Amino acid sequence: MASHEAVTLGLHETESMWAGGRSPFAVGSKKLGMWLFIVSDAITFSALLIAYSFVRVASPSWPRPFESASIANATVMTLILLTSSITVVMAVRQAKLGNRSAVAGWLAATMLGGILFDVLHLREWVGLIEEGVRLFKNPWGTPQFGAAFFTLTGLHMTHVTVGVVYLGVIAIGTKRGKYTAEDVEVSGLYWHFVDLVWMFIFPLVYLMSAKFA
Amino acid sequence: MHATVEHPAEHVEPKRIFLIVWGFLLALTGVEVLLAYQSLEIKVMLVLLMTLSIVKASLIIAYFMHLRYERRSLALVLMPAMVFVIAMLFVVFPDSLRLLWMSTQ
Amino acid sequence: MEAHAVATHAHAAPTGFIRKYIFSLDHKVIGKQYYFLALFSVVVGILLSVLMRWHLVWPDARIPLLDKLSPTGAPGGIMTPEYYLSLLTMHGTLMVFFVLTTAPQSGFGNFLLPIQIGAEDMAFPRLNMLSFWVTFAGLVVLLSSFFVGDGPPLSGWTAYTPLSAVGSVAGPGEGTGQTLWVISIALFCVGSLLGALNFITTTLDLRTRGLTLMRLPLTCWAWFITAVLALLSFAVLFAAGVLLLLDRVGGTSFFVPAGLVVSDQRIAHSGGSPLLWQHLFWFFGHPEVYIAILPGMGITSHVLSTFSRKPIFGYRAMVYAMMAIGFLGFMVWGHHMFVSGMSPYVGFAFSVFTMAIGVPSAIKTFNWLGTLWGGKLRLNTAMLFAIGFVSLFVSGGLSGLFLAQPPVDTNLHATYFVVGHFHLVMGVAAIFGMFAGTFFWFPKMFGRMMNETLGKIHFWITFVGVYCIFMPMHFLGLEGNIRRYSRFTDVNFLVPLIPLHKFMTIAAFVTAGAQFIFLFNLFWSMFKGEKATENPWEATSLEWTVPSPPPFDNFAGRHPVVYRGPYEFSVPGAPKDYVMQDAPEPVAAH
Amino acid sequence: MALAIALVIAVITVISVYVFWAHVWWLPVDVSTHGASIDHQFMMTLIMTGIVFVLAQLGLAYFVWKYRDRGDRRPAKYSHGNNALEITWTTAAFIVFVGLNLLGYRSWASMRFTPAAADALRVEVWGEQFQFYFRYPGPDGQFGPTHVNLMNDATGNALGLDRDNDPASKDDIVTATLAIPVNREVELILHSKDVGHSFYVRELRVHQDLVPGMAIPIHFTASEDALNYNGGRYEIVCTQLCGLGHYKMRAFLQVMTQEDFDKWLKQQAEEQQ
Repeated sequence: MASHEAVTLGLHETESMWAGGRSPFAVGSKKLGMWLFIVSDAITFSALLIAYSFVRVASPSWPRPFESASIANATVMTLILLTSSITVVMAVRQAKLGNRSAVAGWLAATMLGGILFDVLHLREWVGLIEEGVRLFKNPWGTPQFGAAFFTLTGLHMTHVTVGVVYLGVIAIGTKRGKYTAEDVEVSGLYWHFVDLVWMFIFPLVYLMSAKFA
Repeated sequence: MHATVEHPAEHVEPKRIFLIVWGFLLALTGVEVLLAYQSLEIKVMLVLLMTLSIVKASLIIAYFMHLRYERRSLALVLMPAMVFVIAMLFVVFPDSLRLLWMSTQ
Repeated sequence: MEAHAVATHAHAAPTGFIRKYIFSLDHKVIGKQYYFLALFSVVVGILLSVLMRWHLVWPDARIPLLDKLSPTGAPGGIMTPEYYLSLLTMHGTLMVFFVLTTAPQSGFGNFLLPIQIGAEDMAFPRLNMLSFWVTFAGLVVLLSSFFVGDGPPLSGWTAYTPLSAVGSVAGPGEGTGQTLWVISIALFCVGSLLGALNFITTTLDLRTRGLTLMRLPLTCWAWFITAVLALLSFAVLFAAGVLLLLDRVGGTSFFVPAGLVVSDQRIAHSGGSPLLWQHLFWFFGHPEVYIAILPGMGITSHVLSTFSRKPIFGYRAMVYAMMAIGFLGFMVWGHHMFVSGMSPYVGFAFSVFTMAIGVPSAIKTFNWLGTLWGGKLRLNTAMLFAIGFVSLFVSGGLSGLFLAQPPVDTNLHATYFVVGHFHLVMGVAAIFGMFAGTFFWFPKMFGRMMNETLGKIHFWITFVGVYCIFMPMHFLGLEGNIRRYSRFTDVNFLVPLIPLHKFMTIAAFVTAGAQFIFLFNLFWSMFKGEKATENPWEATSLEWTVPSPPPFDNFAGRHPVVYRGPYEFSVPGAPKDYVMQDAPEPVAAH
Repeated sequence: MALAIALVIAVITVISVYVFWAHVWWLPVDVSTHGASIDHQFMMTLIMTGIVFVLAQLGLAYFVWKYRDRGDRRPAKYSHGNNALEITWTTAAFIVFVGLNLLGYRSWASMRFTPAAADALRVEVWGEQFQFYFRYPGPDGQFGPTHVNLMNDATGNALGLDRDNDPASKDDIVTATLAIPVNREVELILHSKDVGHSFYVRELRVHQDLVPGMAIPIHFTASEDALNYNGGRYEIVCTQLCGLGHYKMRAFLQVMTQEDFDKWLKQQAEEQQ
């Protein structure tokens, strides 16, 4: 901000960034709002992961049932999610460059990744349920295992599904010229966050419960 | 009623950097999976996996979520608050460890 | 390089009744909606407490009409012990969530924050409307538990597991009632989180030109810091609520250990721990205490400075003290758990931080006294309630220093000492903050003045009344009078304390009755009160630069520019004894 | 108005201080060996908070009266505060509050950080909705295992002991009253069968929750005084909300000489054969 204005407002030069009339972070309000939501949601997920760790630490024999096929499946899911993050990055990039139809295309690719993730995940859920895993029991010991697994992955899957819908709305809206580059970027933030949470669920829930050959 | 910001074109980062980050994330995931099959003590394993995950999360936040390119003040407002609260949650663990010898199960 | 806040309003002025008053996007309407939601909740909450006090000292008395409200909870009008606990649970939940969290923050904050920072609305008006209606849904779900099967839950507002987790085998209300409770709290979490991120974004982004952070009214600082606390702590309660709900309906066992036998029935759960619930609950629960009181502190600071005709004493110290309270507030939750079976080493660490949080609280008190010192006090009703706030905050705050120390807490834990402490400091003090805020901003909210004579009568009865109710609780606590007992006839050492309880009950009746004076004043003044001018209190912040009540977009398209801090009273050389924040002419001192 | 509020605040302050000062309602007698340090810490806190309470309330009352708007032309003092003063009272408050807390460290440590002596009398406390049971290990010094599927109040086997098959359970003594010898350290191991309860004996300055799924040990010693009050009989009450009968969940603690205790225990054992 011009020093002239700072003087008329009776301010020191250094205060001008926070002087009002604009965002101190030079980001739009929607973006700041999404960041705040992400901080809050990250804490919700942390609390769930802490609860899971608490019961696991307090249970002397936690099962490690995941065969290498499950680990491979979860690894593929991780790769899909990471790749869907890069497609969202491309969508945001195209949005900034103003290529509306390219945005919609990249977002569609991202949604496809999300759907694929959900499908692979649900297939695994069904498999586990058929093996007798429930919220309150499982064939391998400490009943908490099923509870922690379904709660954590279930909440994450909900986030992925919400994200797919959200990106869909943004994709259509952008194509029609209703949404700006900022809206695309904000939806991208949400999607990356879903990816980020998985970066903790994957090792804590799957890798730490991998069955040795 | 929002503060809105126009992004000039020079804000668009080159594709290359994102692909490099993506490559790193895939590689780190691979390392994690390999680690899971080493016969390490569970605490060591946990520390290694969590360290790698934090590195991955940081990469996502910094590059994909663009925080590295925002004003430093944004990161300085958001990240310490989140890290502080999550760190405070770890205070529950002395009690879960106590349960190992005080539990009646 | 970045553009200024866009001048155009995001939404046009609504025309239809529904868009104007029900599903309104206007922060002023939403603020009033929150205010009336809290007012309704506080009336219900006080009614419940009166019934509880009645039952406590005359446990076998017939309470008129109670059997109509709940034929099972009060057969023949005589309250059962379990119905007492249900009322206790509902009183606590309503008061903590739907009154203390709602009115000072979402109510006053919504109405005033945008005006005080020179904005036209909140950053996200649609989200704002959504927050209110989600909160409203939470209240409806909570109250609906009065009308299901065996009534509301009886496990207290803290819902300690396993009592709250194992279902109706643990007692009446623990079936559907407790499930509704958890759903209600989860909804409330969502509403609060959305509200919090809206408040934070609004405060950071929408301040008008020249309004630096250090020129914000202390009310805005309080709402801002409260919103940060809410954003970070409700996230944890939400997680805990999801897990408790799963424990109840999904059969998981996060909070229920193995091998329980309740009423000779084996419980199928296994592997969890009640301590985990307590940790997660209080991780939210302690910041929640500050969520309840910080806005009251902000309002008190604002009112004290205005009616002392003095700048607030130590503005920066006040801001830093609130920040310190917020920060330390996340490091002290374990002081609720000194006798809970938590690690005693962790317990002692918690107690050190808890005592440390007394320091910023003391700073605030000293600064309030410093503000009065050398002032020219205008003792109208708002000012009286602010002074009452300081007195109550001191009384209730100091008793916290006993409970913060594990050895001293040993004898006082779960006694009426605790009840007296938190009612004075976060209950009544916060409500005094709301009263002060109501009398102070009523002209701005409704365009008319409240009646001062009625206001003062109401103040006197309430101020003396609450001391008569809550100060004796500390004495009872010394004697080891346990809380949450529905009667005192079954423990020998409690029987001699009943006369003092009778005194408190009578004081409670009188004080509760006096609240009708306030209600009458509020609604009568809304329609018949004297018309308010733009700035009846000769105050300085931006809300007093617009008409009472303000137009739809607050500043009628104008963008105020702020040149100075919010408390420039009695500036030497200035023409009047106050200088508005947006007054451009230079004044002698900073 | 100013005078009225000053007077009301002053009167409230004086009455509150008087009630504490005159011990109108006061802590119950202390019959434990560790209670004195708790009561000392309480007194220190009371004196410190009492001084702050009186100064703050009377200061408030005085300022309200003294600086009321008298309708004269005196302007209010234009002051934004005083940094030296802020630093002074911040430092003072910090030293007093945190210092006070650290003084209580030893009292807490002696109760909770150290385990009971090896020769302490060990008794299990069991809570259920809405009563307490106490279990003595009998001559073998061993508590027999409890079996969840045998726990049944209706059959009189609340703790689920299998006296026929578990040799350690055979001589266990389950009572409704907690008897303890005077001057001897007692270690209680707290259990809960169903929901959270709490074990609170005012006169012993002992207070600890019974947490389902946990066995929590606490220890204390009843002092010589314990025999002198109320025939050595004290009430144990539940302080953790446990359900509809919470208000009547209590038991008695009987302090006896070692000889009386041995006799009592023997008598209890005979009754249970």
